[in-house]
Amino acid sequence: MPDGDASGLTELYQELILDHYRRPRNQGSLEAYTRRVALANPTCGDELELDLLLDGDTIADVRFSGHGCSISQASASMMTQLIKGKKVAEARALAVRFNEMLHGSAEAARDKSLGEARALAGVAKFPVRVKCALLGWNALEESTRSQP
Amino acid sequence: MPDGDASGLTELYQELILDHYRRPRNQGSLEAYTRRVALANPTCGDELELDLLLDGDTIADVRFSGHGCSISQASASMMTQLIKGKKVAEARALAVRFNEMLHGSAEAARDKSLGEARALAGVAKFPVRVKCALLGWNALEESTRSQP
Amino acid sequence: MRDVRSDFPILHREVHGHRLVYLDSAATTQKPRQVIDAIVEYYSSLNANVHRGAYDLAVRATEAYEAVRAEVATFVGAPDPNGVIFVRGTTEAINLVASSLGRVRVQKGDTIVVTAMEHHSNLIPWQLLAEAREAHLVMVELTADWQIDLAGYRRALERSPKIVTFTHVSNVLGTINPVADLTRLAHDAGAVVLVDGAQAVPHMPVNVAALDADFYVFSGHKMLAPMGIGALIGKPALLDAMPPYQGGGEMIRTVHDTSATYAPLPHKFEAGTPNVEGAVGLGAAIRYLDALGMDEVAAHERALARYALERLATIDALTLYGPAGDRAGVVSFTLADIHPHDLATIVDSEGVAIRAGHHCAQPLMRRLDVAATARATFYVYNTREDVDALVAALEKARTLFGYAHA
Amino acid sequence: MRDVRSDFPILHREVHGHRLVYLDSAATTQKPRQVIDAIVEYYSSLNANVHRGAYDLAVRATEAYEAVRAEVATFVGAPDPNGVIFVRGTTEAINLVASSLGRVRVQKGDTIVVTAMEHHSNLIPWQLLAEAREAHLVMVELTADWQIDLAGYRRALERSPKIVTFTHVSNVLGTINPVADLTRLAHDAGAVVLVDGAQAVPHMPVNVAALDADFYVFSGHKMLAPMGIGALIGKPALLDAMPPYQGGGEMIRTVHDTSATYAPLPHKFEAGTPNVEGAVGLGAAIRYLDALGMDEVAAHERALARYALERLATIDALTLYGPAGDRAGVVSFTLADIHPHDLATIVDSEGVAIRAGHHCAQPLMRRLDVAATARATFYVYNTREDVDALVAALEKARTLFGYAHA
Ligand SMILES: Cc1ncc(COP(=O)(O)O)c(C=O)c1O
Ligand SMILES: Cc1ncc(COP(=O)(O)O)c(C=O)c1O
Repeated sequence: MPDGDASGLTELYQELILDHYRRPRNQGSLEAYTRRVALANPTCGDELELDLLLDGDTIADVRFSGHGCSISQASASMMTQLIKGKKVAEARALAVRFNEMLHGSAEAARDKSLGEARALAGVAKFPVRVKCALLGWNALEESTRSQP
Repeated sequence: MPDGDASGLTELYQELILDHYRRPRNQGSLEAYTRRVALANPTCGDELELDLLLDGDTIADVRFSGHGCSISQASASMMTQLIKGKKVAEARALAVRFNEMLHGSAEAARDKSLGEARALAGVAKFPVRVKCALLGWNALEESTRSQP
Repeated sequence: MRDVRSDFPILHREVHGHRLVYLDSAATTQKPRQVIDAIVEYYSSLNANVHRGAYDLAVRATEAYEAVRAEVATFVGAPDPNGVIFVRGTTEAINLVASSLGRVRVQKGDTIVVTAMEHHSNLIPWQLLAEAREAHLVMVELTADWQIDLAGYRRALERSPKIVTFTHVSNVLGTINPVADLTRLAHDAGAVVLVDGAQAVPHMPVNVAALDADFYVFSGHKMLAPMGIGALIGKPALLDAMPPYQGGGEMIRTVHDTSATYAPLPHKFEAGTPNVEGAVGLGAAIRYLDALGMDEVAAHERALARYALERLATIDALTLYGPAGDRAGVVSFTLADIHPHDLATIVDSEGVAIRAGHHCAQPLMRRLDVAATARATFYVYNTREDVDALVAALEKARTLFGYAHA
Repeated sequence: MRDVRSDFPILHREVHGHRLVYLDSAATTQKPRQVIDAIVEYYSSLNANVHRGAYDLAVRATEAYEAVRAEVATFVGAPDPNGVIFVRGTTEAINLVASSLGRVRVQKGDTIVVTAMEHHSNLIPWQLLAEAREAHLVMVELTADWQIDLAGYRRALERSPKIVTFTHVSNVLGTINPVADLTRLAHDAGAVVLVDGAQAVPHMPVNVAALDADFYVFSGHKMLAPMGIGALIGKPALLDAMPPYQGGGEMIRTVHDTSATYAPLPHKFEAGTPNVEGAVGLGAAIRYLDALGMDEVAAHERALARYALERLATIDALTLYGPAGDRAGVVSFTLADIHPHDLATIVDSEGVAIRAGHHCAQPLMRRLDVAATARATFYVYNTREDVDALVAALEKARTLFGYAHA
């Protein structure tokens, strides 16, 4: 049922995203964590818990759990890949960048530092799904707010 | 400013009604009463208190007090004239008759037993004022409900 | 039933280049021209504040408003229009009862009974009441066929609950509860009964007198009427004995500086300027539904639901939720590992509007053992073609998620 | 201000063979074509339930609804749209605060301060709260010029009230209260302040941030918008700390069987399906008023009020109520021994719609020493000709009641 993807659906549900949805990276919880934040998207019921293990100002380890749509799960999965081993400040800068991309910034969508998460640029065409893609990143934002 | 009374206003504010409004009959309260009922028309704020002195099943004396528009005051005044000395059952029958007149019954409007209160037949053309004309009669109804 | 689609302007709009296939009427319904026109006519010729004016417009607006009260009473078989309280919708009606009746009827240690298939609107107000009064909230479980478990219900009634409440029709499962029986049992146990009719009144003939529910509530926007209007139907004797809910204009008799006396029913529970437009629109909606005939409406929807269940059952890896037998026009499902939100996004690209999520029924979701379902719901303007469009769109979702075409 | 009468369809209807002279806008306003069209357009192209749908219509309906929240915030100078709660109207907004804030803030023996010029909607909720909490309700008296008595107000504040509330503009007297000053004094005394803006927001520029009121409330239907919508503007920090008011769909985060957690602002206080149509209509009304300019609106009304006061003062035995100086477009009066209801009936026969009664302000009526007044109120669509029609109709009333022509 090909439709030339005028709707953006094929981009939205591309291979890489479905792969992260079906085989999420860094899923689960950490036995030892420095920060744990649980967020929900009350309108759709998506839930996500993010565990961070900090070593000084470095994210030594990260895990997420919860449930939700392919976009929220894939996005969280990609995020964990991206931020593991980064400084908190760097990770937070990536969150800002990711946000810009989801709000339509073409420049952000070309920013290599977003790695695989750039696959989610197409979510910008689906305003109601933007919240989904941001759930994990919002959890990161919240869990590192008081952290320099 | 004569207008042929297509509006029914001249009938509504005829001499007799204004006379009862300005010189209400049986106004005041009874020192000794058998029944006392206070009613209000919450939408317009009219208030009326009716005192009945019963002698067996006869209305030996009646007074009303309160405040309100010309229609409610004149109607209450006319009612007291009409029911004084009557049996409770007769008075209640008049209330029913009066109600019919205010809901447009031409036959009731010709009923001599309503006496001067027939002057209020024109109120039927002003639905919002019907409540005003009924205030006193409703008080009568309520104060004699448990009375045979 | 006659084809009514031409009455609904919105159904002739396109969505993503497709005709709109609206399958979310359990959330809110679309409006026929007749209702939209009634609103326009109201504001163009009748608009005034009610109950307080001696002038022509105010009189006519008041008459129109009160006439709808009587129409509502007739439509749902309520014996006395004074027991019809206009509210914003089902949610407000339930909060009104929980707050006003709850305050006088429920004391510390008392029991309130709800079921596991309630909409949050018929759960949270009772949670809040139970918490405020230190009362117990007991949730009756469901059977394997997604009916209220009668044995569990009877056990709950043994606690002599002060209030028992349940939905007439489940907004997720389509289950139609035996309201009259449940009510009788609850009354025998000494309880006052509130029935959430949000998914019943729009879809089938309802006679509250026959059901004998003490309170029966529904929303106008789910039955072709404008948003912002609904009704609480209560037994006048109960309403009379209840303290006021909101205070303000219209609901008073005499106001002193630090105290007041209240107006008789129904005004005691209608503080402030009511939504007259909404009531007038609700009247137009009732007349529209009456003209179609509520028996026909119910038959139309159930036929569509049956057809949908049949067609959906042919889709590989599709799971249906709800009772096997008779059900209302509500069909919940999930499809393989495709999350319901993804499903909704994908079918939307084909013009098909379905709902995905917890449907404001999280306790039920846990019992279904899912976080969310997709849900298609049917109303007077839906057709078999709408079902076909849904099925085709679901096949597209399968393809996008890499499943072989069936 | 430009002549806007042609925008209002209802003003072109006849009443008893006369053109409609609508002088009851303080009760509710008429609606311009622009607002009526917005409603029609909403139901014809956008209608869906908000916040819960992943499909196109639901997304657009939600965006439209939330866009109006931001427009409301801008219109009244509220710094944060999350502090804008959509409600049915002023009455519901006040009940929400009295019930939710009241429950946590007011304890036995505490004081709540109101004034003698409040509408019942800003009095009864506080009476009910005071009764429930065994708190004291103190009513501040008015001066001979029908202003809030500042000495009395300060005395009341010495009791360290928990809540102080007053109207911005009196719906009977037209008095415009010095809200910023009153608020500052109340804050200094440690009180939380609610301002009833029902008669202010429609009629003059309002900036809640400058006024610094903690809560500010108003009704859409009094400012050209549909019925059934209004707003509570609250400081987010205060709203955040308050318990929920109504429970139900939309206002939750996670729902367990017997407990729940609640959504962040503003949704925590918007249980159930909101009146999206109403909000969309309110947006259209705000844009309409913005285009006229609120300064122009205010100037237009005050000029009309001045003209009306002048003309009415020439009528023999006519008594005017209200302050001598600056006032809003509200003119209350009585005429000789003609009861206000009789006046309203008589002028109605000339097409002139005025209100007669206690105007939901019985405590004030007692201070005016009348049971009722007649009241003419002005809005954007009124003209000097409307005032002239009122004066002529009042002369007719005099004649009917047997008074010599002036
Ligand atoms: C000053 C004032 N407060 C409150 C209200 C109540 O507003 P609503 O009836 O829209 O709730 C009104 C109008 O009726 C009013 O004039
Ligand atoms: C069964 C049920 N109860 C209550 C509600 C709440 O109705 P409303 O949002 O109109 O208040 C709904 C719909 O949302 C429902 O389906």
